[in-house]
Amino acid sequence: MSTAIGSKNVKSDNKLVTASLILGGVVIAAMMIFGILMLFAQGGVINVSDAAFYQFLTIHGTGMIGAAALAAAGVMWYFLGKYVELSKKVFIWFLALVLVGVVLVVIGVFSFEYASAWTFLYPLPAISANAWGVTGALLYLFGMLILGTGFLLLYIDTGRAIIKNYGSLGKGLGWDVLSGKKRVEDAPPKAVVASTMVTIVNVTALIAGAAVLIMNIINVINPSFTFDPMLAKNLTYAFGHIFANAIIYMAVIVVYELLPKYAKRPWAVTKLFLVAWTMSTVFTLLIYTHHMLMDFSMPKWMLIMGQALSYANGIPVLVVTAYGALMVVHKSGIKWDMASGLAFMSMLGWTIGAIPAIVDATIVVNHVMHNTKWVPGHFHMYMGLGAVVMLFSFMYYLAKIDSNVQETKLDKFAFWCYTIAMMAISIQFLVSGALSTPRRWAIHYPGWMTPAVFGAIAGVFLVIATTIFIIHFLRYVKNRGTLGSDLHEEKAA
Amino acid sequence: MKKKLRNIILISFSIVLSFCLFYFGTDGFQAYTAESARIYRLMEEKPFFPNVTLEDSKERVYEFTEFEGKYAVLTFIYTSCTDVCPQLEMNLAEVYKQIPSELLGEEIMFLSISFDPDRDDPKTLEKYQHFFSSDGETWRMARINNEEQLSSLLDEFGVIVLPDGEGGFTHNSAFYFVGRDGELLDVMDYKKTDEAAVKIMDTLQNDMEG
Amino acid sequence: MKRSFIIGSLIFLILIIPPIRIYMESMMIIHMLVQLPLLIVVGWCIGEYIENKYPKLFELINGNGVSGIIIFVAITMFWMLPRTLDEALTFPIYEIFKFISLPLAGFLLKDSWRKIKAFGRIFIYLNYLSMFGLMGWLYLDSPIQICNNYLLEQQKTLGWGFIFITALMVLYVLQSVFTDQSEEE
Amino acid sequence: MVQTAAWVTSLVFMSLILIVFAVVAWKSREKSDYEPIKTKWNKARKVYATTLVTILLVACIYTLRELPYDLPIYGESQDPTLVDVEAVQFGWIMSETEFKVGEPIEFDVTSTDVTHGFGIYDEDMTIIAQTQAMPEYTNTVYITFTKPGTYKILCMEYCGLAHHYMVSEITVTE
Repeated sequence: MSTAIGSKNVKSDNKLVTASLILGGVVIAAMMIFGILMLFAQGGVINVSDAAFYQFLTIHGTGMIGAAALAAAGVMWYFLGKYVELSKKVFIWFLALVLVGVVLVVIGVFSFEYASAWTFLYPLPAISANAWGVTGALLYLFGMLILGTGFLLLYIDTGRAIIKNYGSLGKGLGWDVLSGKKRVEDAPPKAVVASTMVTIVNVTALIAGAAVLIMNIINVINPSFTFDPMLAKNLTYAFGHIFANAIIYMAVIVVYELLPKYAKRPWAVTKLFLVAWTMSTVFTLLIYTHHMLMDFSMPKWMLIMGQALSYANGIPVLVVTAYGALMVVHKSGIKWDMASGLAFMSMLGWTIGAIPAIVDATIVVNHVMHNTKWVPGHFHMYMGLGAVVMLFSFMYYLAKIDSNVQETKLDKFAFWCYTIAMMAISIQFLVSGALSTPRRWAIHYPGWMTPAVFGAIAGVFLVIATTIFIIHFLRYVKNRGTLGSDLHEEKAA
Repeated sequence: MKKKLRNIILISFSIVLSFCLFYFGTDGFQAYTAESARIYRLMEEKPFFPNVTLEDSKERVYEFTEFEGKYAVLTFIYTSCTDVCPQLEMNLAEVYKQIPSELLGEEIMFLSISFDPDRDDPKTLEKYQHFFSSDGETWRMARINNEEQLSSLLDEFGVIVLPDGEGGFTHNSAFYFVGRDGELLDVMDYKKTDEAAVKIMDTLQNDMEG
Repeated sequence: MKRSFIIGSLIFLILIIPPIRIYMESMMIIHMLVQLPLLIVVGWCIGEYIENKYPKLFELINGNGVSGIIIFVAITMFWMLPRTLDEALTFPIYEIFKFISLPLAGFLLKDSWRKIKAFGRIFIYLNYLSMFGLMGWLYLDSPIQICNNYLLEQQKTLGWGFIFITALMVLYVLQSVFTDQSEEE
Repeated sequence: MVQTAAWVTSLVFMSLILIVFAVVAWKSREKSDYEPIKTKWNKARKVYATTLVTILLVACIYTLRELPYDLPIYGESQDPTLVDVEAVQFGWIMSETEFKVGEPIEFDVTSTDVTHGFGIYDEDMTIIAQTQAMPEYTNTVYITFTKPGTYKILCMEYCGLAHHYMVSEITVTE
């Protein structure tokens, strides 16, 4: 890797990255507790008032997406920083703005009882049937806007750095290799390709998000300004879907970097790989329409495109990324530890999570599955067993290369505990979906309660496992810099 | 270090300046359109209804002082209007229905004033009345023949009327609530009829009790 | 450099001539998308001249360019409020403020644009991109007449104007990120 | 039933992936050269990719034949019953709530405030059709009930704190 920049100031860089991971990890664990409370409430085990339930719902969704995106951005920044020159100042601003945004959102939700779900579907923020007031809505919307601004700053910086180093975003995706102008050997590294993809889709998402957020703010302040709700919905999902989706594309860099290192096998960039990532870029931008399959007033071609492209979006991961990971691991004599184990597991989570997603993106299925618990079923698998596991994998990796903190039996227990619990939670959601249980309901009818209780109990184990992961990472942060594994040398070289 | 400090001061200063610009430019984050600013100003000024001569659908001619001692709810319309005015009047009818009939004509009057006197003669107004079941007594429709009086009234109450070149007008719409002495009490959103009715009733009741 | 000062002043003088001014303000789209930007251009040109003549001045009032850009954003956003455009026609004080504040904005932009570097420029650019898109949407979609002095028709035209500008800005972004930039750096 | 089909399909494919991952994890303890593995499995990838794309393509086209958006073809003199449905926070206003088995019905669904979801549940509380109820737009659900009974209308899109109380009933008789 001739383009790699020497490990200048690795230490202070690591500090920033760990800050984003700690913040992200802790928030994720906290949000899990709200998840458990909601499932217990739905299962009829505990009593939660309607207002509290929907506040939990709002904070759970917002918090999970925000925290996972924050930590994943840290991971991306860590690896991308090895190939291009990123600004530390911008990353600090990013962290600060995200923090401010989070504080505003939390105040808005808990002190002012704002509960529009994290999708803040226009015109719900302004028309709450007196459940919350203007202040709560504005705090939440401005919080999201500030959070989004933080992310936008970060992606402007990554985009700028990639263009500076590789010439253009097209070249960052390796288009000059695809067109034959450059040899495959000189293609940009995987971390750069993935970062370029995420930069493109997320800048688009954030611009759409800023527009729809400001529009909601205008509507909340002055309700006589009304907007086309369909256009608002399109923008909301263009923002929400892409932004949530991009998390896994940032986090997957961990898998790309770790598995070949552990298996001691090269995982080279091929033309197929570049094609796959270009496909992912285009599909991710367009398939948000599969959230609107039940909006019959949408142009029909857009909805059919939504289904077709959602199907196609499974191909890059099923044929290239997951398959490539399996090839690297197969009969490699790989050394399994927490980091490599979690990385491998995350690929499983991503791939199996794609299946119910594709099924639900089928219009005829969506007709009876849309807004049932099938939907959270698919994304809990995909995010909980995919993206978030990648983040934990990175935490263990960092602990290993940068400290002498050892993995214990407890960590191994946490690994299996997490996997099984997350599996159980996802399956529980899918079963509920197949039973027609609507999502985002504060109460359940008796026939729907059992899976929810089951999921809540699994959730308790999930929190235990996550706590163990985070404690390990915190121990690393305390002992940072003490030389650990031999992998460290490889990295410095 | 000194440079850094100066930059921070400059940035803080510019933020404060921007804040002030918006604060004063929107009457304290209240009015973002000229329409809302107009209402805001009207509420500050509380103009009096100028004395104009009205001619109503029953061809009666009288001055506005005729209504002295009574509250009045006003709208400004023209009958050949195809979009806003019918809606405006329909909503006014809804407010009208919510006022107890013993108060109508005694304590409060409803009045729709046309700003198109050329076409809206008493006959036209009478026809128009029927669409909204206005009785012509407690809810009257009238025109102002004197051009000068008309424009002074529109000016005073901030009604902006733009001819669209095809015989129609574009204009701003609202319910105007006028007090017993002809002073403007409130300008109300014509889309929120219930709110308007409640406000009117509250004012009436307070007044009658006190 | 003196030339830019002359050009700037000339545009300003032309804009201020009453018949031209009234004509421009009679159409909403020309008012907002021609007159206002030209006033910013005036400031930019004069700024270029003053920058060369008194380089110390900007150092003093606009150290790293951030304060300047904040004022610029505030002033341009202020003039994008539906209200202000309207009031400029009704109240002379608004009109005077318009002819002072916008050149000032352009004046500050000239200096800040150089100082805030690529990163700041992209950020400001993307912000205006989404803001213009939103303004287009607002003016097109609003069922009510936002401005009292302009007809609904004019409002729609302005909306399309904004959408057109947004589209151009998007095209510009696309061409600049997908064509090779390596030689220029 | 669509739900069962979706569930079974998902389960089959998910299990398949799980097995593949488990086998690879199991075999990872062996150690052999990468080159032969690469050649062998790159070749296999071609077959796998072709199969996968074919399956997806066929499934996609197959499921796109009949869409809920399309107006069904009604028999002669069989005019559908038009039902106006208006969603408000938090209830359903329907112009008609009693129907007959075999009667073609079109629900014209709209909303007066925020976005709601119009979901029709049968007696076993299985959802059989839905659409979004949006302000300013009207979505039409075409349905012909085949079984008599009491059906429920549930709100499927989060619309505020009483979202889960937004339930209504319709009856279908022989």
